[in-house]
Amino acid sequence: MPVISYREALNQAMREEMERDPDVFIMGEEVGHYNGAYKVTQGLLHRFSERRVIDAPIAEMGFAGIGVGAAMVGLRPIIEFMTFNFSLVAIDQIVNNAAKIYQMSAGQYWIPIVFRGPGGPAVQVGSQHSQSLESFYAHVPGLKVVMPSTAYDAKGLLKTAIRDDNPVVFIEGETLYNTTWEVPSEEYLIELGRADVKRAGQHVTLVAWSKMVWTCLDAAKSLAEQGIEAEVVDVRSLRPLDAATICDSVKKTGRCVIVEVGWPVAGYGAEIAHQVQKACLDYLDAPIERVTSEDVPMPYAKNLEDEVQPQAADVVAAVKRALYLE
Amino acid sequence: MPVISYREALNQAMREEMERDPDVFIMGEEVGHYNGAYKVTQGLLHRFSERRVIDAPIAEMGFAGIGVGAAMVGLRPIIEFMTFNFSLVAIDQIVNNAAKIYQMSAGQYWIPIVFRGPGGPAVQVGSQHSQSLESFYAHVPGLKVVMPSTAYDAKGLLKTAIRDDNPVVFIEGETLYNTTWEVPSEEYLIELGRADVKRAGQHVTLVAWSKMVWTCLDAAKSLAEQGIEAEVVDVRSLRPLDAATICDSVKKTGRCVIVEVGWPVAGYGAEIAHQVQKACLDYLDAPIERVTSEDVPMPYAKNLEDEVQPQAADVVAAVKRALYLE
Amino acid sequence: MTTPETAQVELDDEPVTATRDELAPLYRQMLAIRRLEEASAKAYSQGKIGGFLHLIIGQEAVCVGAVAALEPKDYVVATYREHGHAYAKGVTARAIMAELYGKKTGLVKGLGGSMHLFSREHNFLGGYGIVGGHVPIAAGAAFASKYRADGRVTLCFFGEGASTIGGFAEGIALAALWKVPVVFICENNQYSMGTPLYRSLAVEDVSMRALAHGMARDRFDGNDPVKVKRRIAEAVARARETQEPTLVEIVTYRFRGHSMSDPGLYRTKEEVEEWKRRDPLNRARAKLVELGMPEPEIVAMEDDVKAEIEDAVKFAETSPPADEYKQYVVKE
Amino acid sequence: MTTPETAQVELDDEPVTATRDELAPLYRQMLAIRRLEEASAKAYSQGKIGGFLHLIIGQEAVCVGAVAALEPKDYVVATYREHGHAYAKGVTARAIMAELYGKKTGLVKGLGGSMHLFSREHNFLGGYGIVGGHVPIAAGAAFASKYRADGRVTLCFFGEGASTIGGFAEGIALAALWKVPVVFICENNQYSMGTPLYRSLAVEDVSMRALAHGMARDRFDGNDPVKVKRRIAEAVARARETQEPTLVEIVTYRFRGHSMSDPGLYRTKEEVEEWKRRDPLNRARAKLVELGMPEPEIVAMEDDVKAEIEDAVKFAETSPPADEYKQYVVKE
Ligand SMILES: Cc1ncc(C[n+]2csc(CCOP(=O)(O)OP(=O)(O)O)c2C)c(N)n1
Ligand SMILES: Cc1ncc(C[n+]2csc(CCOP(=O)(O)OP(=O)(O)O)c2C)c(N)n1
Ligand SMILES: [Mg+2]
Ligand SMILES: [Mg+2]
Repeated sequence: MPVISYREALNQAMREEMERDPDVFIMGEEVGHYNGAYKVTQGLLHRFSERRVIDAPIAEMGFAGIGVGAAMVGLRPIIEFMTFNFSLVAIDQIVNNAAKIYQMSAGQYWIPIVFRGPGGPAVQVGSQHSQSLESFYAHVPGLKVVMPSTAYDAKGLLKTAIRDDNPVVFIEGETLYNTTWEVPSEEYLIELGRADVKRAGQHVTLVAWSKMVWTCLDAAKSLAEQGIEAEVVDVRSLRPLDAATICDSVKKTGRCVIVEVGWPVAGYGAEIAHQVQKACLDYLDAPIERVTSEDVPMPYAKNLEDEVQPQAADVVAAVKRALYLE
Repeated sequence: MPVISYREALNQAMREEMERDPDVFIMGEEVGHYNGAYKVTQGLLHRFSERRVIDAPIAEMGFAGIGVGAAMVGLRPIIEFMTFNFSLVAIDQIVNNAAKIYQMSAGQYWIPIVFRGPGGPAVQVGSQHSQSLESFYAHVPGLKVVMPSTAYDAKGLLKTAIRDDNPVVFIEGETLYNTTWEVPSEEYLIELGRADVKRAGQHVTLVAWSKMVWTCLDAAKSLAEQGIEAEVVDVRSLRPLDAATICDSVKKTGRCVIVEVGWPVAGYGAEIAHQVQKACLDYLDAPIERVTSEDVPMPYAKNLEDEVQPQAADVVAAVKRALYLE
Repeated sequence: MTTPETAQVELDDEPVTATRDELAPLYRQMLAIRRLEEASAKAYSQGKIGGFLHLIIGQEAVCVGAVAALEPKDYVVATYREHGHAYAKGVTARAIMAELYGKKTGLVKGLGGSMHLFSREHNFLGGYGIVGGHVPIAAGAAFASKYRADGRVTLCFFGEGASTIGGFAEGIALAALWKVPVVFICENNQYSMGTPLYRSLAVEDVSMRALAHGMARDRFDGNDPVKVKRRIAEAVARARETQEPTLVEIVTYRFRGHSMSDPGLYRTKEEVEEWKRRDPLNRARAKLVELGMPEPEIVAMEDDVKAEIEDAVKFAETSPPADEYKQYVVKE
Repeated sequence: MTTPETAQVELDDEPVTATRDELAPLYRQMLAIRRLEEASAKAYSQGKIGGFLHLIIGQEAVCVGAVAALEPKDYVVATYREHGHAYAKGVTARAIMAELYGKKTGLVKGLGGSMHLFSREHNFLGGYGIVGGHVPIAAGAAFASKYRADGRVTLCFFGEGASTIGGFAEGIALAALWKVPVVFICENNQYSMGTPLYRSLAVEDVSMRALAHGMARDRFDGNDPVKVKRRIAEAVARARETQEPTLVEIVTYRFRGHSMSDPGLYRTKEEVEEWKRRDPLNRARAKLVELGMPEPEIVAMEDDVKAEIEDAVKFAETSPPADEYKQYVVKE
């Protein structure tokens, strides 16, 4: 099977869906002539012309809203945020319009739109550019929230998101674009709302999404060397959440460690922790552990940034706490 | 002791702090000549003039940012959002500037500002005007988040918030303005970050804030008639959170029901649930229950709105689940 | 279309010449909207309607005249003060009133209420509650019309108070840059809640916002529905033929408070009376008489309107309550 | 100050007459900023500086000339492309370079980095990373100056690409309405990342944004620091004396890519060469010679700058790493 990058997988997904449906277009800053700030839209302008690949000025609220209006009357916009940090100036359009028009109009209008772009800290870009805002979007009924960790998932999930009739917030891993994975050349789709067990194990359940799945796989490796077999559940879709897959794993292992790169307080991991204790309390042999970033704005210096973000070693330590090995 | 309304208590807090400190000013839509959309700023323009009570055009991002800039150079702004639903167009100023400038400047600049206004659903104002966004703000390091339930707490906490050197998101209960409570005529302050036990009980711990504290007290009454004594912990401050007070109660009762008026997924209650299971797992005799609004945008019709929002009966039902009485 | 300099507005100029056949239906619509609003105000004071209720009484000539310049396929996007716009676009008084009552038979099944009317059948893209937030949506609908070359035009209504907020600024900037067929209509009723123009605008001419974008603009008094129709028709033609947007400011006045909960104490009796003198309904009726429409015919039309609204109220009163709130959250 | 019509910009006009004593220090500052940026680019390519690095090479005359029109008590608010602004306001090359290296001795202790320089000592209110988000902050600092009548003026720098976003629109609207002493300076370097003016602006004159607010405006070429100083001084005087804001657009050009990761392929060699011909440093140096400054004196100044920057690099290289990230989250 061909091995391609996460970036290329996303590019293929958009390309295929734009070939398939003339109502799909992409709009955002530098998506066309510049081929994308992160080159995810490479070549799309050349292939589909300025009519369907639209370079927008710096006006996220404006072009996010234009996407909502276009979706209302039947187009299927893909709105790219250069990074999700900039979605904060457009969040009212996502929360108050995209997520609510289907309900406010009693089903007369629906919003088939994808808001996509990189999220989570990159490297040394400072506190205003290093945020993980998934818990904001996952909080809002009417939205779907997807965060793939691999090229394979990225392609299948983005294609499904583009075909979905609801607004989908699709947050890519800013540091995952160059990661590679096997991706079939035949077309495939991945249903939204299904978690994926990325590694099987019987001693502890690690729950994560996006970049942290890789961190958990690293941690699982070193744990294995110590005879601890961790099961790594990749949530993939935060809304809707596949709680069943997570709980089945926890019922098997009796231990749960939830790992996220975002801030601890009211992070999405807390929601998973709640659902796990609610459904599996009697199966838990230890409190559910959460591994998150420190509760601080991201510092610039590399050494501090590494201290602030969850590392595989932090996951290993949390697993040992959950196994009472400390 | 004089009994005054929640609205009057907030008014007194601002009036006293403005008398005390000439650097305190209030800015927002209709706060001056109109005396406030909800009359919370009644009489302040008359007392302090247009210099310190500023009617702003509809530009939340603009005047929230003006508040941040003024706070940077030493003023102590109180920025009123007519309702927190409108804070979504200004949230970038709160999250990216107010919360981060102290860190970005390595302590050279700090932001003594209060963003206040009503939050949570009112009555039949529809989905765009009926949101509880506290979990957004509680997620962000650098902010403090306060949500008083009584006139007494409202006054003491707002006075402290105005004197705090950090940005404080102060969310008032839109349906609590007319509620009354005993409020001493002597000056008092209430420290931020302290929960308050509003009712003592030994069978179950009810955790809530703002309007839901009243709902829990109602539920506690009817539970008492059935011989169930509920302890009601009013969180009051979501960031920082007084987890100790909550956990002490849960260790005593062994049961915990968290009640919030907002949406269920990634609501702030999930954070509390996580902290409780982490600290008190061995004390829990039943899974932690959460009572929230339904996972839908708020409908307009009164009968539907009541169905969607948590009622005392829902709390009672949750308590019975936690006590295995069903 | 006005020059780049501040455009003066003649408040009391003569109604533009119109035929009786052109004016009569516009008068009927304005009257129906007036009666609809009065009936909803009555029901609100009786506690049969809840939440926020923003009446458009006094401003009827704007929505009626503007929408009259459209074809059915054209889109309209409005604010929370949109009952009149929905009615002008073809929504029935029954569907509107039942919605205000929060009934199952309401236009949006009791889910949206007064501020959120939507009608796909009439290409009414909705009433929105976040000031300025709907302006980009209107630009988006127009963007789609250009994308598909479907020849539709979008009208976007908003108040002068919305002209300071970012959503408006970004919406018109992108519409001007990408040249999409939209007409931005500022209903300048001179107050944003309790705030008069001089406390919210550095320059009391919203249409000047168009200058920095090379956008066509217009500005005029909005008490004559035929005048509104003619001037908006110019902008609609520009949009349909050249895809160019226009920013139109129409000076008007609301006779009531901002919403039912606002006593409107910030205005003098004299000021309100002065504007009531210009009541677009009275002017239109006088004009109809002048155009030779027999009194009995006018009265018959007025009785017909009365009956229509009474029927709408009865329909709302007798309809079953709303009963569904989960169906329209996620589309399968 | 220009007329309401689109203001033409003379690109190659003669540098305004200046004395050697006026120009020399400005030339020195521009040169120091140029060398500082070059040194940071070098360190970046060696992996000693990380993250985003936005160089201002080519635009030095703007920040140097503008800040020269200020008093020390005045405030400056800037973007992520702000090393030059911080230096012009008095921040040392050492503190800036150490910050870019992420060292404990950096201006903000390695917490902010290239995009977030702040200096209370110099009333430098910071560099901001969210386009447009800092414009209201500048209006707020100016609001405070008016509130306290402290006679300070605030300069707010931003790129032309920021002129479409809501934060900018709301910031200038409120500043104009409330008349606060701020000067908004658009550094129009003709590109917003890879986007040229014609793809981001319907009207390629950002200063026209002032018209709708009755705000004073100005627009001119930014390759002569003395010219920039004189024209900004007019706006600063207006702010200080009348509290009135001004929107100034200064046409300039960045010689490098948007940031170190941008090869800048969207521009032709010819275009870049054309602008390098107007290099403000070369023009200033030639002017100094013309004003009779002896070559040895100029060279001595240049050597002095070289030494200053080399010292800054050595300081950064040898400073201890940043070690603190929890102290400045919540103020006790
Ligand atoms: C972003 C936002 N801020 C504040 C409000 C509260 N609000 C509702 S209507 C209104 C006044 C609007 O005035 P204008 O735009 O002139 O329209 P009008 O009501 O006069 O028709 C305000 C402040 C809101 N709905 N949205
Ligand atoms: C709200 C927001 N959107 C997008 C970005 C990404 N971004 C950073 S700089 C930039 C271009 C800005 O161009 P301009 O305003 O002309 O300033 P210049 O970089 O040319 O100095 C963009 C799009 C951002 N930082 N903030
Ligand atoms: Mg108005
Ligand atoms: Mg630029």
